[in-house]
Amino acid sequence: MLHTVNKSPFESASLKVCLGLAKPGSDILLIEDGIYGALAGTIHTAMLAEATSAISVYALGPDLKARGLPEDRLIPGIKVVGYDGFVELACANDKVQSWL
Amino acid sequence: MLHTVNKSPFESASLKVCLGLAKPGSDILLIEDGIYGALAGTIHTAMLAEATSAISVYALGPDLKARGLPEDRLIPGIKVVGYDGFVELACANDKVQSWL
Amino acid sequence: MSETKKFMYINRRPPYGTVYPLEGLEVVLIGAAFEQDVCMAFISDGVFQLKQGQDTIESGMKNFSPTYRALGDYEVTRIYVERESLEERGLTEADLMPLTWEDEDDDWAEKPSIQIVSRTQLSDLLEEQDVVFNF
Amino acid sequence: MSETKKFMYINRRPPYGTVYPLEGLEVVLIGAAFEQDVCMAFISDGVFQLKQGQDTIESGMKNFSPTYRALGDYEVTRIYVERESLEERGLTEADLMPLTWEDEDDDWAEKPSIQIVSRTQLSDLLEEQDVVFNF
Amino acid sequence: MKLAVMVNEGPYTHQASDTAYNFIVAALAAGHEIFRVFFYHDGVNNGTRLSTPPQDDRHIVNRWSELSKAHDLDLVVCVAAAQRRGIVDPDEAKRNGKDSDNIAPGFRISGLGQLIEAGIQADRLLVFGD
Amino acid sequence: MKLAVMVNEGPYTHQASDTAYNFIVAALAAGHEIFRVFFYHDGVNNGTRLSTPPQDDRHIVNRWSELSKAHDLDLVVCVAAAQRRGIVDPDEAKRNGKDSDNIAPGFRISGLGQLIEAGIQADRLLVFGD
Repeated sequence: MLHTVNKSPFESASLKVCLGLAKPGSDILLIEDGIYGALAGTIHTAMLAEATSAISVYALGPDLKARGLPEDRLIPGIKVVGYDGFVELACANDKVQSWL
Repeated sequence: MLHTVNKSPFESASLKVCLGLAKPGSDILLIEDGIYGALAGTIHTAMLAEATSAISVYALGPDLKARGLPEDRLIPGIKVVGYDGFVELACANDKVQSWL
Repeated sequence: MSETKKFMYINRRPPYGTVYPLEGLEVVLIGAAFEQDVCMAFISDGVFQLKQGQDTIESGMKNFSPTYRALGDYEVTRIYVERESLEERGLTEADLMPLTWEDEDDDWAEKPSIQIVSRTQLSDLLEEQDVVFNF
Repeated sequence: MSETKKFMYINRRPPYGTVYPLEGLEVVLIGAAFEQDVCMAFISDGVFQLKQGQDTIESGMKNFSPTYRALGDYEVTRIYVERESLEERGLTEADLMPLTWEDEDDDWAEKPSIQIVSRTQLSDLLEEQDVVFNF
Repeated sequence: MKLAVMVNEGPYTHQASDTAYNFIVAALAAGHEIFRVFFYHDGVNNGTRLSTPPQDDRHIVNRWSELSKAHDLDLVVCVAAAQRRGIVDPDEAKRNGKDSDNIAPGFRISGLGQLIEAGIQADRLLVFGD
Repeated sequence: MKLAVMVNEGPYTHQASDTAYNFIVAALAAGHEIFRVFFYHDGVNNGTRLSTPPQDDRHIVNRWSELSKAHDLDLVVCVAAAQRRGIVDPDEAKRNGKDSDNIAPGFRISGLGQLIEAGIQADRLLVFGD
């Protein structure tokens, strides 16, 4: 299943709650302010970096660009997709859960 | 000065940010979902309990009642006030900062 | 609409600070008429929605907590509450409103709707669903 | 309105996810006409508002980041950024847009508006204010 | 595939409405069917024709109306959520004794059953909110 | 004392509008002056007369209108925020080519200068939001 997270981990517990319930093999897509969770070198990096071994993590490119974050600032292994990739992820998974 | 916090510490960083910037001698009033920060026996209790030695902490009674939380569930030392007490705190302090 | 799907309504927010819990309940009640396989999950601050003794008179808001007691009549009989969320908040099952339903197949015996489940169990339940709503 | 008060505009949210930063800037620009003693503070995720290289074309939103560069022309010359908030987010001052103002009393020399301050310094500055806005 | 979308926040204040729009445009471009877009909570505020954003910004309401026209999109505003927030069509105005309405072209007001039906009929339900 | 209040969220969705109202009622009861209530961001949505909440719930918009009438409260809706969100008075409707307006009794639309002025003139500014 696909989980989306749209909140900054510095402000909201959404990403943490998502990681607590997402099963190995799940996909997580970070969108809107959720893309800050993808940043390397922050106090919250470890939480997501550990999860990337069992879970595929994606970040929405247009939201990264809006916020001035180039791909080389992200945790290694996180894949960047566009809105077309978002649609593909939604279709490839059997359902979508939005952690708002 | 009076600081108000209206977010649950389980979901938002507001209370933590407030405590990081509030000086000894300040007043903090927990309102709306912020009153969950006043609960004893939670994973976030220690953060506020430590602060009560230098800061006066208040919780808005009508918001506690709406959420079914009696006073005996609160961290010792936290005072419960009504909307009239909120007005008094706002006037007694030189300014009010709302941590939204 | 002959198909039957598994619907889960996830409640993750505390009551009154926002309207999401109240408007979420309205979806559940309307949804009951569609005879799908429905359950509710209360996690994170959502567990506070089920806290006993809510009294909104002084705050002037609408006390919608009695609606949870009506869920059994709408055949919403499986209400999962995450144990870890309760513990992190210093709550126990005794803090929650007792919610029940009447089992037609067991001489209308009154049975508890609330099931306290672990995070792992909830994760399994989530995986089984067809459609997930969040409020 | 002959009185002069100390105004601080605190920015605590990241850009684009919500409209608060954009509408907050509109308050600062209008407020500049009132000739009060004004400063801005960027803390928590608010520091992301000043990140260089914002490009909203693909998301279709309005890129309002150039407005920060105009603050100097509106005589908003003191922009405090909390060091701890930058560090927690893996950012350095080099990640921020360079914001400047021209000092009339120093032959219009261009001077930096951004001052990186510690949490303790910011706490002191907050205490000095008369009116505090949050966006 | 048949996709349904739920939008839970109003225009401008949160990015939810923008993301939902961009997602739908991409889904249509990929050949998918949008079964319905359901506006709930503050999402109902996407459906007011009285919005006039600054000229240098996107016009979120008009963008929905135009997308609806171009792709025959079913844009449904929840009646209960709309009543609380003051989004009304001519019928609702009459029923509630209001002297005017404000619904934008392409939107219709209907009940929560339309959301449940979308959940049942669509292959995927996507929720955008705060 | 002279108090000013800023309301940044719409009715029902967030408790901010309720808390602001209860605070103001208590302040008036204690003999304080309310210099102005300024509605910004989604707070402008408090000012629509098209709202019809369920009969067993409080009517937030009417409550503001009645409080304004009883205490001569100055309820100011920010024009820029209101334009984005579709809150218009007859003048704004004419200026922006809209066929109707929706402002509730007791509210007036004005500029952000009214907020700054409130900050300068009042002894305390209280902000209620999300």
